[in-house]
Amino acid sequence: MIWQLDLAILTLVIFTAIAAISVKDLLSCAILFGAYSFLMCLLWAIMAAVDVAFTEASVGAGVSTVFFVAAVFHTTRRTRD
Amino acid sequence: MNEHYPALLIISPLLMAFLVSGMAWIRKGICYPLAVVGSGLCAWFSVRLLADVLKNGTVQYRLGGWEAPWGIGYHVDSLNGMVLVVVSVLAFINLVATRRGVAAEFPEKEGAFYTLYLLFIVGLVGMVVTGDLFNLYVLLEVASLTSYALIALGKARAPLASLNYLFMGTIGGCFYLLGVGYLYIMTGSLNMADVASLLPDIYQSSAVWVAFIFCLVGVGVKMAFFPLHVWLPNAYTWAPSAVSSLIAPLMTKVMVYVMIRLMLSVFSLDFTFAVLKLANPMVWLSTLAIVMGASLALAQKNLKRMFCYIVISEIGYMVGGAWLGNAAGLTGAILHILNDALMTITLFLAAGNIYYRINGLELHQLQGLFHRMPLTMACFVTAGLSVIGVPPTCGFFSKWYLITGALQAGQYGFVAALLFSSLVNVILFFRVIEISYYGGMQHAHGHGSPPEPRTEAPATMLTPLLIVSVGLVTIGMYTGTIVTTLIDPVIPAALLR
Amino acid sequence: MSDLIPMLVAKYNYWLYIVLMMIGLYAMIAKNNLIKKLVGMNIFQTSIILFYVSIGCKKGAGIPIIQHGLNTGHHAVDLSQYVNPLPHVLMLTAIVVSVSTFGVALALAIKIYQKYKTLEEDEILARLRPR
Amino acid sequence: MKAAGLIIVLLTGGLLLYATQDFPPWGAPDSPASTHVSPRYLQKAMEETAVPNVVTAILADYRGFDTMFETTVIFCAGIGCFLLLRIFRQKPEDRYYRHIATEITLHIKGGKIPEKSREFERIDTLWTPYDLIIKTMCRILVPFIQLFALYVIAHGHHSPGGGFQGGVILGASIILLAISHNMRTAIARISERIDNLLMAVGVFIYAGIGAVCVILGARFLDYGNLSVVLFVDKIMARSHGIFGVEIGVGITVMAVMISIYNNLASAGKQDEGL
Repeated sequence: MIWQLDLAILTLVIFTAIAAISVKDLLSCAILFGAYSFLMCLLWAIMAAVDVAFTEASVGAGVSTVFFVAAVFHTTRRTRD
Repeated sequence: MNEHYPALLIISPLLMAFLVSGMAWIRKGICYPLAVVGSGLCAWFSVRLLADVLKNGTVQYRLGGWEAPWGIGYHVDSLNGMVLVVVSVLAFINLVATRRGVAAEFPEKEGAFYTLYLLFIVGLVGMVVTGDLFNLYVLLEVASLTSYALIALGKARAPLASLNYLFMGTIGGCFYLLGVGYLYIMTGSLNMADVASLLPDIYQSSAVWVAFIFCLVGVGVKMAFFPLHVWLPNAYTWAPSAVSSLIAPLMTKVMVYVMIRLMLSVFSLDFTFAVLKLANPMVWLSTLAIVMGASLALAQKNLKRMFCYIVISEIGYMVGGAWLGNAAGLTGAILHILNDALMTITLFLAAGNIYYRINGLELHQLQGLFHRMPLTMACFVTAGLSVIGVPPTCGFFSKWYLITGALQAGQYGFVAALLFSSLVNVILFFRVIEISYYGGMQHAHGHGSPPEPRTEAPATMLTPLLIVSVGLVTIGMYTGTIVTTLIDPVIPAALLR
Repeated sequence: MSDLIPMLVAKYNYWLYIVLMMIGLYAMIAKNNLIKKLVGMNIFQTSIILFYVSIGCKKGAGIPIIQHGLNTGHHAVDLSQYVNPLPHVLMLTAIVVSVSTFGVALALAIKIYQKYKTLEEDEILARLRPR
Repeated sequence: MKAAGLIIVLLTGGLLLYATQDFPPWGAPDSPASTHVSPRYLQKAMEETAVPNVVTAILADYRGFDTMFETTVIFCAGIGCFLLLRIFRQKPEDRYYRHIATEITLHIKGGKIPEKSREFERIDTLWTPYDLIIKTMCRILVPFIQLFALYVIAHGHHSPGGGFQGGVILGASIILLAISHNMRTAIARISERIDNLLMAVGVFIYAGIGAVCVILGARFLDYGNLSVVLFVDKIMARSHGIFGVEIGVGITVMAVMISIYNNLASAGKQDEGL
């Protein structure tokens, strides 16, 4: 494990998490959420949890984001917080 | 065949659920019979399993043939067996009783509805028999996910109530998972018996008691224990009547069972009472739960909503009883799981029948109901007497055990709360009875109109209701047998002293 | 203080998961928008998955796929070479549970929006009050 | 609410932080988690199940019961979304058609064109013209994605992956078709009826394999006894049993992903998607 890489990903994970819950547009939120999932998946791949990382990449970053966008498409992008 | 009962218990409703779901797209008419078969088989196998347990003692079943800490094992003793029978039999009765309501409410999605119904039973039954901490989480999610979807089928505010339940339920599930994670990191095992044997060496570790707190909070959210109950009234009020009479009696009681199981079999009594010293705060919290549940029930104008708050105060009875820390209290709590499940299903089935006829459950709409639906109201009164705790009905006996336990433990606040809630229940039920018995008469006199015709609920809805309300009295009469054969064997020796 | 820093370094994964969990839980409780709450819920769940995966970690160990081949044959497995696979299995299940919950919750959100034309909790409650 | 949220969050976080002090250090090879139960999996999985990927072996065999319910959970989600959103009877609404040769758009209010014609194609309300590149690229990509998905399912014994991941990718390929063309094209490939049947068939295969084991006299999900019907030794029977189960999981997950997407993206009408 390369600790610099690890640290960079850890920081980014926290940043995307905070960004995802504080951005004022749900579509951006969906994309940030996808990015968060993907970073998480990288983190798990680093920790040698390949199966979990694979699942998260296909589910969290892939299908979940699509569902999210689909739901936003049928509701609204607007959010006050 | 005998040895496979624990597995068949799960497989039969599970396979039937998938069949129902497939058949919904091929032949719709066959869905309901298949669901009845699945649920009926589940009830039959659980009764047989209980008989087996009573004859031969604890039953173990290793799934996949792997021995315990590596594979997943079932562990069925008489406590599981009793809860199992309650869950599967009541679910079956409810399935029969609510047939008409379902057919009228969701004609096109009957298949999907019964699929979720069966999967909900699978989730609850699995939670009761499993001996693995993580398996319990997965089954908890099966039961929760199905209940979110079923509750959201109701009218008006149901989707919002269901989404709130989903948020709270997920927090509860995640807290439980966190607790299991903390146990896993400290012991390296997920099997309940194995964890229990590893824990005594590390009782002093802060991680273990944090694990316990998190499991307790998680389970507490799911069973709507007082400060965490906010999701329950809305969810159960707005759910369709077929669903609320399924979920309200079973879900919360199974969660109480899970709490007792965690207290007895995972963290032993030594830990829960001697090391943690949580008993006093928990009993006080449940005292608060009982008082608040009862007082909030007084403020309700909707029959179903009133029942929801009664459920919340009954949860307080069971949690408080379990935490009293003596044999009588624990016996009362376990007995009350059985009794409360029966009382709640009777109340909600009666409410379902009333709703089927008069299409509303606001208290002022109930006028003259005794003349229109005498049998339904008779069952309602029986259930009410049992909730109040009048002797021949079963509610009296569990309350008796609880009060005895509380007196032995010196928890006079809890005794006072029990008496207070009984008093409030008297007011609640007599108010309903007054409205529905006398309300109509005055109305009829005032206008000189002829009395309304008798519109009793159809026989398929009425018979199950009559069966459960007869059950209320029968269980009450056989309380002694139930306590000595089913409950006494599971009370730990440390409590009997 | 001197023993705090080694402790921080030795367990930073656990600390990080707690921070993420707090972010998620805060969003679930304090946010007003239903979809935002859902995102918080997902962050909460992934943080727990991170915790479990961290439990399974061993320093210097590789992925839990046993090296095998024609000429290696069956020999004793060197445990320090492979990470603990059990948490991975548990977390596969947890991921599936989280995506299922997410799907159902989005379906509920669409239903709520169809009814109230908004996803803000306070606006929905304000709409319900007059009745 | 915000203050209350903050207090609760800080309380929970503090409690969790407090408990970390008793944890074994991160990545310690002698922690209880790595020494109590899991060594047996690593040491024995290969000889007991002939599956080198220990995660797959535990997932589908040692803790196969969990995985069955994991599949059931996702099945519940599919059925739940269907039950909540699907609308069968709907009012005739405005439809848009496009004349293929001249690219003229027809707007028919409250109805549809009388019969199916080769000259007109139905388009979505929010249709954007000329997406030829996207359409062609996605059409070329879809078979490769599906091939990869099948590889992931079939090769789950030896490499990361398995029924669940493969199923998601398989579902994603159909979702890609629905996004790049339109939902009706995807539904024409896998109709709603087939999709719902597949959903049930997948989990049925899983639970059915377990039930066959019971019929053969073993415990539920004890694949070893399948050797009688598969004509292989007990260890290979376990390996094949795991494979059968993975196929079941793959089918269900694929069907559920498609079903959830179709219901969410069309708000239950299964007509016009994203």
